[in-house]
Amino acid sequence: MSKFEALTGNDAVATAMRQINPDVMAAYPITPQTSTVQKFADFVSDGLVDTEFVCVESEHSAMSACVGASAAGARVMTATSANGLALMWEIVYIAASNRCPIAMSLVNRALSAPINIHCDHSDVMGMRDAGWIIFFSENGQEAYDNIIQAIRIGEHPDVLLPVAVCQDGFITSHGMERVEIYEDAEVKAFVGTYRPQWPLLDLEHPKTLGPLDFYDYYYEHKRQQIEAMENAQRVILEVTGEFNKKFNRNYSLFEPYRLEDAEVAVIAVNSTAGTVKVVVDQLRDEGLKVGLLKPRLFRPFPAQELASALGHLKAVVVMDRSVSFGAMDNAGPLFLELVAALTLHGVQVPMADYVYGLGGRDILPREIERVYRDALKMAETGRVERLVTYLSVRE
Amino acid sequence: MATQPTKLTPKELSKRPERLSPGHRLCAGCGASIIVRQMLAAIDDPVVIANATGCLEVGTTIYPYTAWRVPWIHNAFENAASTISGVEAAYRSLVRQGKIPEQNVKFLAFAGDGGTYDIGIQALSGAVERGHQFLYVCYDNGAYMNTGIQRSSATPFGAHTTTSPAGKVIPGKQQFRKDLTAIMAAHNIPYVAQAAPSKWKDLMQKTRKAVNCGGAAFMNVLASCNRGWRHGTDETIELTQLAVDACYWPLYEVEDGEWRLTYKPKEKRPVEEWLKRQGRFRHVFRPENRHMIDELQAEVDLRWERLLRLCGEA
Amino acid sequence: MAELTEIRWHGRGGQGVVTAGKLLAETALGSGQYFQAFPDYGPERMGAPIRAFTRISSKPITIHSQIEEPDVVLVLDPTLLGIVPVTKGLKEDGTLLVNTPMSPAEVRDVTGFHSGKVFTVGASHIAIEEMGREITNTPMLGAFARATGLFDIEDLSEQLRAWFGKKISAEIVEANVRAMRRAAEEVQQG
Amino acid sequence: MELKGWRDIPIGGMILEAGNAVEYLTGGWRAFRPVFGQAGCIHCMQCWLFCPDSSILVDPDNEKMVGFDLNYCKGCGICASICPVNVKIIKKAKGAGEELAQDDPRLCIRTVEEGKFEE
Repeated sequence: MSKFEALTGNDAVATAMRQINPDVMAAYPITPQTSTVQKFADFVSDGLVDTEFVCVESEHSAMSACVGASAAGARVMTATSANGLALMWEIVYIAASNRCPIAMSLVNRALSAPINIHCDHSDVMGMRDAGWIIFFSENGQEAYDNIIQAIRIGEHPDVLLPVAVCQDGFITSHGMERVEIYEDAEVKAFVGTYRPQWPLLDLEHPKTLGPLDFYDYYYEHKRQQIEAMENAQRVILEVTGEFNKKFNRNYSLFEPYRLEDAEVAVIAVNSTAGTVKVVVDQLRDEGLKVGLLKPRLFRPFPAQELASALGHLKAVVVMDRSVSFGAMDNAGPLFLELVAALTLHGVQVPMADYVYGLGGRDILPREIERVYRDALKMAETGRVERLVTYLSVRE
Repeated sequence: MATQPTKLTPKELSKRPERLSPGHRLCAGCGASIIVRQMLAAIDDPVVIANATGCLEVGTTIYPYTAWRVPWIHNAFENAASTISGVEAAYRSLVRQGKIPEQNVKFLAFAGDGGTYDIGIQALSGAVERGHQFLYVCYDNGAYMNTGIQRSSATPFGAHTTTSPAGKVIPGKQQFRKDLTAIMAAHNIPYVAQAAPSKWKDLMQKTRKAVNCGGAAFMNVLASCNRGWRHGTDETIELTQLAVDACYWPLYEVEDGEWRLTYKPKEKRPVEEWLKRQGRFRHVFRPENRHMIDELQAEVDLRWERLLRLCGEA
Repeated sequence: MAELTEIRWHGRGGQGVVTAGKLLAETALGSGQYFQAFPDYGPERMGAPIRAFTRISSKPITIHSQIEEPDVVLVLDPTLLGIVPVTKGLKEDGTLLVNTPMSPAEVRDVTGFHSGKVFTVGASHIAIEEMGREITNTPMLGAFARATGLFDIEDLSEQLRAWFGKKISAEIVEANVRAMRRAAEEVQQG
Repeated sequence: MELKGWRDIPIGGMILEAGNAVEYLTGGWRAFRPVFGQAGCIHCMQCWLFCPDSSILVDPDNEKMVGFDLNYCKGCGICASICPVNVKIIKKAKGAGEELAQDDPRLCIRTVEEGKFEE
């Protein structure tokens, strides 16, 4: 029987980590993910997990130790944020191309400079092409559910890729909410035991991992990575389906909210999607046909499915919590990817981007309401007055 | 009955299977591969090895070939220590959970001086401070040889490298070599040693102590590089020993904090004899630079005297 | 029970403001309600004025933004009245609860909040008497329960015992419970 | 080794055949070659200890040094320089040595597997 607990997003993830009971956890503290690692350290020192906890001297070494442990044949987890992820940069790519199914809790925080400890998505957006599977989570419950599924997804033989589960720094990582925690035995049964196919510690069959590739083989190894990413979506839907059945959830590639009969929709990820739902309900009460699409899976990017879910709309507005500096119109990455996805899948609809909440600036219901009113006008006129709007920035 | 360790004689050692196969692409006369062969020959137990990016890694694992006949992993340039600490942590966890049997595996990391003195020192310090049971070996050839002989903090004073060239105004490297072995001894780990392949028995005995010390161990081993030092491919061992006899590269160990000299040259050679044999020091023999030889000799003597005191020999 | 109650706490770093929010959340959980408890994180140094937020509702809460117009404002440290605009955004018919020896009327003058309800309680005084230390978060919870009627004192008492049970000695737990119940009695409305 | 497609190689850049570098013959690098006066050899195995390329052939049963593996020997000459026998019985000679291999009994070319010595 599962039970409800009052947990912060970090504690929910730490609880999942305890239930998963990985063989190795190598991590370095950084706000706002730190309380996950602190909580897990309690589990370790109280003997509640079998995990070998490697308290490294930097995030670069955190991911390095994770790659070593995973290659050795262990199930490995870690957690980080913002600059910590940036310091791991070199090894994040190596983890993916070494096909190490490391599960990482990525508590989103603004990248420096200036240094800022609050939430935005510049960190995850910066590594989106590194070869990791990436999930977004609206709240602690979703982060808990996603990281449990991440283990099965990453370790699937057709995938064997590392997985990052995102949630918003402070807003949900430090926000205490009601979280349904499943029974330890149920989670343990769901994740099963890790059976590495080519563990480094297999002394009978010594392996070399991390050779020097010249231009005769590097491309082939990269092509294998592409194949894994292509298999991932199918595997994700399988594992998600199994999870939904076992734990009575309703996850998919994304969550449509009052979208079917909507004329206009906002696309937003993580905690802001929750605030958007409140505004959708209010505007629906006023008789306005508005909806939300909340992406869950970001890499691999389900372009086809997103396009078909948005095909019927008269206007689409994307809310980006980061900026692709120098990209088209200095828009946000989520917008740029969705424009491509929709256009290439034959969905011709006016689209605009609203960049918001950089460095943790709060996004209020009334600001989202304005976004919807703009969208409704776009639907009416069929014209986009301004492609990119920087919400609440003081001129 | 625990099997007896292989006797440390060339005859007995030559009967053991080679763990580093021929066919690797290290330069002819490379000191690093001699060190690896000797050290691995000294270890009877199974080994799992991590390498930093560098000559050894590049020369031995050009895809699809690998010269390693033991489990081997390379991750990146500055994280051999943190990578092997991850492998060791996995081993510890999996054995403790009964998922794999205990097989008395010895974990080693091999890295060059660039990968150890400079870019990898943080990961090294972290891993030994955490007390992982592994031996970190720095094959010190005194520069970033793989990428074309750039200066590292291990490069000797006065040496020419491509980033500390012997110019008219600045004749070669201006700093003395960083004494990394002493820094590692200051970590108060069970075993630290400085060794050289020319004294192969000393190197092998130290290797055995290191892998059986029950904690983190560090060994700094002089690896002559004929390309970077500019000497003949056949002079590797001779010049390595000359560096030892000139006390530029003293052989000693620090066991549980106890400093012990393991070799004292019968006749201490002037460092000039060692410099004379290497093209990278040709410019210090010009009249206007000769003072550099004296400066280097003074520093070598200072450090040698200090070492003698530390080892209770002065 | 109002569908959604939004609460803002004012205090100083180290006074247990965040813990108070979490205690309230646990109590809401106990009574089958939905809740959110989140701090307004800045560098929370000892003594620095900080805020924390709590939302309590009978229905799931999905909103994730700061609380601009709280229904209830609690001020754990009376010295903040002059420094921090504690009633900013407080709803017209909102409730202000302050730990202070002053009377509600005096608090209205100081804060300029002349509508809604104002409650005062000598939480510091009660805390020192009952617990020997000026820990005001648990007494304020008692006063809050009484002032808003949102929670039953018994539930809160059980929750305190459950929350502190493992962490501190039974004697101190009971002192907290006593202080909370006294504050519930002594809170004044004006 | 002819180049394989991406479906026919292990994922993650792994190499599963330990020590397959033996397929890559570095003997071609030689500019010099070791010349060995077998009769004078005292079989001290110093050359085995100091060879960077594991190219000293050893007969483990009879504890004898029996020649050089010219498939891999890069002709560095270390064995010649460290050979302790006063009359250097290993000399560093010009030329890679293949043209002399057939007729000079002192030169032994053997392929070596796992350090075992085969006739």
